[in-house]
Amino acid sequence: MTKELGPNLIGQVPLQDLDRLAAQIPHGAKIAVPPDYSGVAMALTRAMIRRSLRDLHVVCVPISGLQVDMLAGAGCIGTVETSAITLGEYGTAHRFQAALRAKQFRMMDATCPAVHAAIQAAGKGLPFMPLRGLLGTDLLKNRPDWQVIDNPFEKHNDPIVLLPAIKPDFAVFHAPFADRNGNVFIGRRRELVAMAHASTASLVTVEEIRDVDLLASEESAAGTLTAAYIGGIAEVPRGAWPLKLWDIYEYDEAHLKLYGEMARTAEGFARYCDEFVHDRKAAE
Amino acid sequence: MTKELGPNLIGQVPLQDLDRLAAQIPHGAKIAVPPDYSGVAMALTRAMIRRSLRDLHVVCVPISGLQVDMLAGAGCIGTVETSAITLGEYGTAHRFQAALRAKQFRMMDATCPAVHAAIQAAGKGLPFMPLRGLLGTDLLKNRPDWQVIDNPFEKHNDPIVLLPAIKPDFAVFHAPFADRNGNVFIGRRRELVAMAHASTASLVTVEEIRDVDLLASEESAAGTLTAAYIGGIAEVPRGAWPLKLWDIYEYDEAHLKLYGEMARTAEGFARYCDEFVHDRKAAE
Amino acid sequence: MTALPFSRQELLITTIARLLQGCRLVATGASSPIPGAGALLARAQSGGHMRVNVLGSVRNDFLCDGGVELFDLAGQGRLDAFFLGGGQIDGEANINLVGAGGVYPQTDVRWPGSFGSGYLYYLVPRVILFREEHSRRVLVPKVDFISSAGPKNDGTYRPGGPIGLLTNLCWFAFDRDKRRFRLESVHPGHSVEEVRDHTGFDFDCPASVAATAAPDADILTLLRTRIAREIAETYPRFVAQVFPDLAAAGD
Amino acid sequence: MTALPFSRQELLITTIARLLQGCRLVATGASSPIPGAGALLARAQSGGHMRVNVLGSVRNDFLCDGGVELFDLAGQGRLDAFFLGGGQIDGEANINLVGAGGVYPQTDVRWPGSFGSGYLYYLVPRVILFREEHSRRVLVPKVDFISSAGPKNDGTYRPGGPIGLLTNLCWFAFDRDKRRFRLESVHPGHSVEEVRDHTGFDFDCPASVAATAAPDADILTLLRTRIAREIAETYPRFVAQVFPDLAAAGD
Repeated sequence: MTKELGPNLIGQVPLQDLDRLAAQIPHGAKIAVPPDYSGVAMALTRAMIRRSLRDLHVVCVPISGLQVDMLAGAGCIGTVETSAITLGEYGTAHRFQAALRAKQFRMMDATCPAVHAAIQAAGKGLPFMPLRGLLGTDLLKNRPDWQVIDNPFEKHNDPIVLLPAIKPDFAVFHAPFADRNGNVFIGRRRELVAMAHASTASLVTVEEIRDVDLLASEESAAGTLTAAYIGGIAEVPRGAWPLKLWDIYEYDEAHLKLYGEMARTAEGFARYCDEFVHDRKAAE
Repeated sequence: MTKELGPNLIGQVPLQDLDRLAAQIPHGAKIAVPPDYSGVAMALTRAMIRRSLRDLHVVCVPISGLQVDMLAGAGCIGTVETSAITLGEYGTAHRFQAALRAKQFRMMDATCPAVHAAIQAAGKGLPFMPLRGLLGTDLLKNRPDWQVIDNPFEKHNDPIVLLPAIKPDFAVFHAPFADRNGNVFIGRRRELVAMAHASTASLVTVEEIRDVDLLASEESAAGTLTAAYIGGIAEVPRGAWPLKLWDIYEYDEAHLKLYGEMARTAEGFARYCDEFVHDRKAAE
Repeated sequence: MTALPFSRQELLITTIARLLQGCRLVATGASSPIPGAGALLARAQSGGHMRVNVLGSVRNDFLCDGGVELFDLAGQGRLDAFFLGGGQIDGEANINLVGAGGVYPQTDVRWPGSFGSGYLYYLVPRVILFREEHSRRVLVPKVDFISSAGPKNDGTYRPGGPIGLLTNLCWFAFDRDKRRFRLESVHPGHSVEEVRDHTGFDFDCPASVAATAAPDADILTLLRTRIAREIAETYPRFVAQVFPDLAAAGD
Repeated sequence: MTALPFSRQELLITTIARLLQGCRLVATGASSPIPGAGALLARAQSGGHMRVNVLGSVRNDFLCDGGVELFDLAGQGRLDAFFLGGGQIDGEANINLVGAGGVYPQTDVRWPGSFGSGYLYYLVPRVILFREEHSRRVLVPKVDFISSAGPKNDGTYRPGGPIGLLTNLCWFAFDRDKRRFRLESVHPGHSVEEVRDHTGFDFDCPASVAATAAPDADILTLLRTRIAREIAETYPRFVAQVFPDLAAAGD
């Protein structure tokens, strides 16, 4: 049901259909994605699977679920950088786990504030950001990209971890609406702002384009991601389906249960994709 | 015209009159203040001068103007940490400059993003934050509290400045309104959020208390500083006067011109204080 | 032992509330109905001195600064208590939320991941380890992967750490100096022997171990009415199961 | 020399607009009407490829993340151009916004302070040094205090720096390899000798120096109508003074 708007601009931002938006993402791209409750671009994820993208480096800010499970099951992923992958009450992330066991991608386990800090570092153009905690963990031991230095502001020995900035090519997420200039309403989901600042460009799906100016009032501007960060927008009603979108719509529990059952096996997942990804028996 | 509400609570936040709010600040306190255009608690500043506070460490996030000029003129300041002190088109900050020349306080010159970064470090509980730039400046040379390390993520020599966290005792500012639970509307003035996160407590004056719940909607929550950070609120209509409050009221140009003229000399400033600070011929 | 006048969950909730006394700010994470109810009960008993942030709640979530604010609060020293679990927990209070068996990252069992534990465990002064299952599968001599390490007393920066471990059988206090758990109380209906049989790590055990304090009638009433209603917003299924009377009353 | 068909300010604005060609994102700081007008003019000529953020504007301020966002944009490499001035500027492009004479911090003259210069000068690829006053008081052999250093070519991280210095008399390009200014053009009505007389630092000077390109009629019309209206929102007094016809028309 995506409107086929063709090449177009809102403000200075390209307004694209779902497949053109997905086409901006090349094989091997590093993409940042939000947690399941924060506005996941699931319709765009299905479009990415249809394009048979390969070797994506997915940075979960700071965790993920269905999106990574599907991308892993479809063989799109080369690296997963996350603090957790969980389908919550809908069961185990079987496709993610199977692909991990089969060494189909590189796993970079983190802890939530470490992902946030490394994303914020990129958003400030910093090479690294310090973080407390992590000492003595096997997380640290398995992350050769992290370093421990001695805090130079303490006289006594005070080791502290430095995390290199994470600079994604794209922040990819779904939001309630964009305004006529391509500004996107993100409410208090400030992890979306951090992801956008850190990334070269943000690819955003929205429920709708509204003929308003989010920057016109202090109230609405406070919850806005400004258009300067955005590389493309697609208007996709129910674009987070079957996940929830904030308090706008809820998880599709029946569908998630169905997914949880079908995705137990590679064959079941393939059937799921035939039906809901390739045949587009989905929201879009 | 401050309402004398006495000891009271909104949510879990003490609702106080101006003088009780000022009384929370002891001699020698480290306070963080915003720039002239972002909501300065000028009525509270006058109350602080009436209390003859001494040896304040004022951290300007990242610059200041009238507030620091008056506090310096009144002899309240022990340290100024800032990227600039300017009255803009209302002329030179004579009281600040005279006190500086007379060595009445310690001067810590910075650059705007350095103040922001050090405040953000405290808001994250980090001992320091890195910042690009600054190399080769006399700012760096005169800040022994700043350190230069070699970026451990680069193979070649890459010096980078580390700034120790700034942890104020109080963030002090003026905002349009608080809700019935003590949450404060700050719009997109995110430097106020950063100041509040960094400080032990925030002392806030507001134009009014509104019988609403700012956390009730995503729109209003996005521009809200949550009550957990706030140590006291006073309801002070025109509490930023003679400075502006966002787009709610403008600079009182005639008064600022008068201030600029009177504050040229110590004697003139004393007369100004007699009239507008001690006699309270001001908004409050 | 006859049927108790309170349920297992009610004992856990009221025990948690007791452990949170004196906190100013408490937060609970995902999928945490019992810690959430315990925190809300403690708040109700605090006389307005405690704030509680329940992840997933609308009415009891005061954070405005995105997912990072909880961690920033902990870094600032404002977050007094938090709850962590573990697929494995060992006798030095190391916890494992990543996986067991095999060779990391190709572990035989894979759990979701470490979430915020690798940070919060170090920063929050009163971490309550909470795992209902009390078995040698969970409470192991040594975890296979350290998502977050128990306190080492090695002088590194560590304002936070575990105060103890609460399970379906007992409450272990954690002795930070000795880096060991000490059996503090056994829940009514269970025994020290039962705890020992189902615990895979060594722990200190006094000659006489108290029974975990049972909630009194007033607290149970408060829990079954106001607190059950408050937590139902976030965990309706939990309330339907544990407080069926409230659910039946249509509250 | 007879009266020019354009004002000094109009020449400066159109010169700035030319220097900004090809930028995607330009910002101007406080008290910067001429850079602001120049940026808005460049945007109007860019065919929708340039964003401009005018500090103090409502209609031309797209930042939503507080005072820090401009600096974050620069750190991200998104901010292509910015303007800096200086109480003193020297021949190696060091700038001083703090004070002169005496011993810091008790300088004989104190200016407001360094603002964001100590950072932006290092990060923004196209910094235009802009100071209307062209005198030996301002353009000195060596600044008394370095608020922000000229490029050193010492291998330290420095994607940004000055492309040149625009004054009431001329446009100096900055040669980063030689770490020296080169006189690129002298404004109509002025001479190389005049520049030399009023400049306190050494600079390179070709045998023949062009005149700064005068704006053509189309650009002047655009500037005097649409651009003047746009910048009037933020700088009404400036527009009243420099574009009195527009102001008189009540636009």
